[in-house]
Amino acid sequence: MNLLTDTLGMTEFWANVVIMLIVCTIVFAVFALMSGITSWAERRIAGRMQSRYGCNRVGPQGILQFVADAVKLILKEDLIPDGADRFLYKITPYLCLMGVLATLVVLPLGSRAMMVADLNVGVLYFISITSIVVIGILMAGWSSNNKWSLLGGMRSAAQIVSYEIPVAMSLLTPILIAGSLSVGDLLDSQGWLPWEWTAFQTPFSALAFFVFFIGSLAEGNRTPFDLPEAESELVSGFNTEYSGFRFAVFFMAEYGNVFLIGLSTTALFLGGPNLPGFLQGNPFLSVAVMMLKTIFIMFVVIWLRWTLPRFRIDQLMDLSWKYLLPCALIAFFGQSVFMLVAHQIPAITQITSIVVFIVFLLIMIKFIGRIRTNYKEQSIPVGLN
Amino acid sequence: MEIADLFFYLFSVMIIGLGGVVAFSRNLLHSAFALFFVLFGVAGFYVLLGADFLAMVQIMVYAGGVCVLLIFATMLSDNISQPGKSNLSFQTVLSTVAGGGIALLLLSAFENTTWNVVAPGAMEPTTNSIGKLLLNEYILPFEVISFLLLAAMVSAIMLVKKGENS
Amino acid sequence: MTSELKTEHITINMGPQHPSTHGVIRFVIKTDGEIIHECDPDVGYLHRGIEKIAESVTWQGFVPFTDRVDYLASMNANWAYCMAVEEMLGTEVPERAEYIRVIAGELNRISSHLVAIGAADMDMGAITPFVQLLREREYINDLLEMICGARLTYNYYSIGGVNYDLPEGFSIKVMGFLDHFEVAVEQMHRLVTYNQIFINRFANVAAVSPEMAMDYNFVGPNLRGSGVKYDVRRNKPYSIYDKLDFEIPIGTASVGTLGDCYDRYFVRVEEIRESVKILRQCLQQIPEGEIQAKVKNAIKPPVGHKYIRTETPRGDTGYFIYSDGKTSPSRLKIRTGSFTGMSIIPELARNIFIADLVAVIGSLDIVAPELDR
Amino acid sequence: MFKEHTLNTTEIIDLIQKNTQIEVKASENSYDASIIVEPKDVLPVMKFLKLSRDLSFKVLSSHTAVHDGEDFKLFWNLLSYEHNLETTIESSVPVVSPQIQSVCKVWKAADWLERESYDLFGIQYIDHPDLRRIMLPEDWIGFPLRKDYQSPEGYQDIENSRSEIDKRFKP
Repeated sequence: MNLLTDTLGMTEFWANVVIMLIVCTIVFAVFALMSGITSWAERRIAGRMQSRYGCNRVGPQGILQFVADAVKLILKEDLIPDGADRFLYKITPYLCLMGVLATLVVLPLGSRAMMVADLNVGVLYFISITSIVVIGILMAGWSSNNKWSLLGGMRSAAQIVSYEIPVAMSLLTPILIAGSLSVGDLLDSQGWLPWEWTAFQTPFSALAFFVFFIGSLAEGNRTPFDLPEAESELVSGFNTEYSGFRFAVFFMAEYGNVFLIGLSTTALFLGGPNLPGFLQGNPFLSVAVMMLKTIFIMFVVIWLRWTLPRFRIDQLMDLSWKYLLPCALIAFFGQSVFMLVAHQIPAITQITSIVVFIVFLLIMIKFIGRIRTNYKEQSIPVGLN
Repeated sequence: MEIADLFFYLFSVMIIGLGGVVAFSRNLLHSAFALFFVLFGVAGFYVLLGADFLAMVQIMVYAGGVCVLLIFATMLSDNISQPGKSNLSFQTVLSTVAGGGIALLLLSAFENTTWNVVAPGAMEPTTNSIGKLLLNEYILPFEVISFLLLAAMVSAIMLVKKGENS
Repeated sequence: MTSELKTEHITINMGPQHPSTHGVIRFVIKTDGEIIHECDPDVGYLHRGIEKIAESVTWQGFVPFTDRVDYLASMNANWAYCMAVEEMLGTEVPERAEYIRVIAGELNRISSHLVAIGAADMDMGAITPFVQLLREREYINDLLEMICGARLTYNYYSIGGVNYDLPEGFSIKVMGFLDHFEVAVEQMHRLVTYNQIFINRFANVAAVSPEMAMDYNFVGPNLRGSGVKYDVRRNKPYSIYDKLDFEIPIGTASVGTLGDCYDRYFVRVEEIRESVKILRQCLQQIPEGEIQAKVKNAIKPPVGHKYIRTETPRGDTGYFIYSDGKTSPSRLKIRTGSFTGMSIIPELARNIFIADLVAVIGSLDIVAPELDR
Repeated sequence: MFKEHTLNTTEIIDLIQKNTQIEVKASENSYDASIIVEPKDVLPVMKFLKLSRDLSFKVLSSHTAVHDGEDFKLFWNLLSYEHNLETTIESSVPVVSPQIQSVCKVWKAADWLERESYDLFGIQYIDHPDLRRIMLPEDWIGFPLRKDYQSPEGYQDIENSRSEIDKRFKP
């Protein structure tokens, strides 16, 4: 900023505006690139899981496919259905994208310094800004003048509104641990070792972690909660009628959402960009650690999508209100009690976190064993040809 | 001009313009959607005034909750494929009396208040102090209100249940 | 607030082009929000008048048309028709031909059930099982291509036998495939059948009681899913089925009510295993010999009517043939499983969710061309 | 569940005549044996066949018509899973006024089967709950499976005349 005011002779106001624009551009570029790459990764991973190739034509391993897709979508005719509410129909995709993008303001791409704004109510902001997406989806569904779209929009709004509650409740646990609503403080409250991450600190925070992950899957309309788009029921849900560039924007918001799920889970529960003491503050490494964890979570999200069937609307609501919400409340209450106890006996914190992590490791080992069985069985030859 | 001023004018234009849409739109759903942005703009004002917690709660509760509920209600209650109904109502006498009365009241309030102008302080986190106040000084009203809301919720559920059974 | 809330029903067109109607079928549904109030299936978009065509082609010339009746199981459709004409003529089919017929028919049954199961999974939103099962189906298509040269509409059975003999080394290849396939079915189980979400979506949905199933003339896996142990292969044995040892799986209400979508789904899975068993037996027992009985070129069965039923993947398919002693049938009626299965939809689709309707269609295994003919 | 001995057509005919006092007879046919019933007696005979303990034909497997000269021959193929029985009921109605009682009340499967044969043959089923076309469009003229059916020249704006097509494709 000093550079701008001193050497270029700008007033402080204009310098501020310029900096804002630059930051916005960077964030948007990262977001667009990540959502593009996610769409490529999804298709490749899906291909691998389904014994086929996925996109492999444009660029090495088909990684430039999303650019080609974007060009195709932009050049396509932008159809507006007859009888649609033209104005609302046109602005809706941007609203959805805005809602997703705005979340990125409080999430770090690397260390604490690499946040657009470290708001002191960051977590609250993160929860509340999602409502723009709800309005966007409702508007998209209604303005398309298509009953399937409308049903999709209604489903989506109901789903996001009800899953916001367990997500918000589950976030109370890390907030308790950090004692702050700021995302930066949440990052600082975790260490670099796995048992120093919020997710494995106590059994209650582990519970909160799972509630948060499931809830954010639902908020991001990902399988098994992709009811708003349910292609086999609602054709394509709220974005059925959209084509061309507007569809591309919806698509970007959707895949950006996957990136956001990864980013928020990493930052709030999985230790964020934290590094061992002697490497602390290395910007490249912290970005790398953050991105690696994010990409792993994104992989899990994609993996789930191509494995699981979809819930029904009443089962979805049941899961939210009857299971996730009580779980989140238990996690919150248990964590408070635990912290009171740990206040008396400080050593208990260390022990519990290591025990929780070991339990988690055991579950993982069991899981990997099952994967191995599948691989072994798959290698039985067919003997044709 | 400060950057905050720019946002002040942006939010003002948004609130006044969309407020007009809320009042005069011929389409009930357009009004509801516009209301969402009005509430959003109000949250923006709260931020400018340094009330960050309030702003977030405003978005979460009013914009995200109440407004979505309103839109739901509109969609469910009306003939959704043809939402031609407007909230423009022309009960001239009544509306003039009511609107004029409120306008007069507000004007006299403006006139009679001595506005206390202070320089805007630094942005300070308010969450902490609000939390402390709510759970120490105002714990009783806080709990009473929570209880009231709980009662309202339970009774609402009971009403719906009854309708379903019959 | 004593009276119930009055709500307006929305009329929605599900189809003719809809991802989960399994072909071109239209459902006019009246819904109250997400809950279906009334559903009226509108069929006939694929009505090609095959029964009318039968009146103007020769008896042998109609065999390729039966392929098009049920494109997922053309072998079995060929079989039913050829068997009907053979019974009318009194032709004795050579034993080797019967074995080949059973092998081809059962392979085709497996491939048809794979599509049925996969499509049901895909309707539930799980796309991967569908693709994985189609991969297995491709192997079966390879095998069937070896014996007749076609992958979808085989036209393999002829009146009096089959068109070509099995190629060399065929039984070894089938055995090898079966070893691979049995494991693949286990994998499919782990991926889908025991998946809690899948069970939630399929169990207790649209249960059909045995009485209702019989009243609506459910056939095949749908009927057995409702707990009625009836299989034409066992109860009115044709071909060589009386020499083979296999079980008739029926719905057991293992996770829900009897005759729900899950039972229908599970019966299909079990039938795949039984087919594997049958195939192994046939490959061991198959004798050498002729594959085609002597049949005259110009067939003229005597006047009369004949109703023949065979067990195809979509159940008991009936061919009603009325001959007036000429070179083509005077009337040929194909009574298919999809047709009668479909007529239950208005009753089943009352007060269920739209998503459930998709599950019901998926579990009934409806094939639109078979429905409309 | 299944009995070893299955009744043959003569025994079924005896049972019908003993219990309902309706005159039915066996048909002379080279393949399936069938029971010929007068059109007016179809409904009571069917009711008896379904409800009788010894028969319990609970399944209507197929129903169709055949256009044979001046008459429509109607066939009902019945199954009894309990007794592993199978039989065919035959009746005939004149082409000029093809009217018969619907058996929808006896078997629900009859609903669509009768709709189909109404659609393709034009047989009127009395007391059918919802007798309308099923395969063909509502505004289709004629009943295609009748032997005297002439293919239409076109449907709505789609031309179907043979000569036009021939003209276009002649070298």
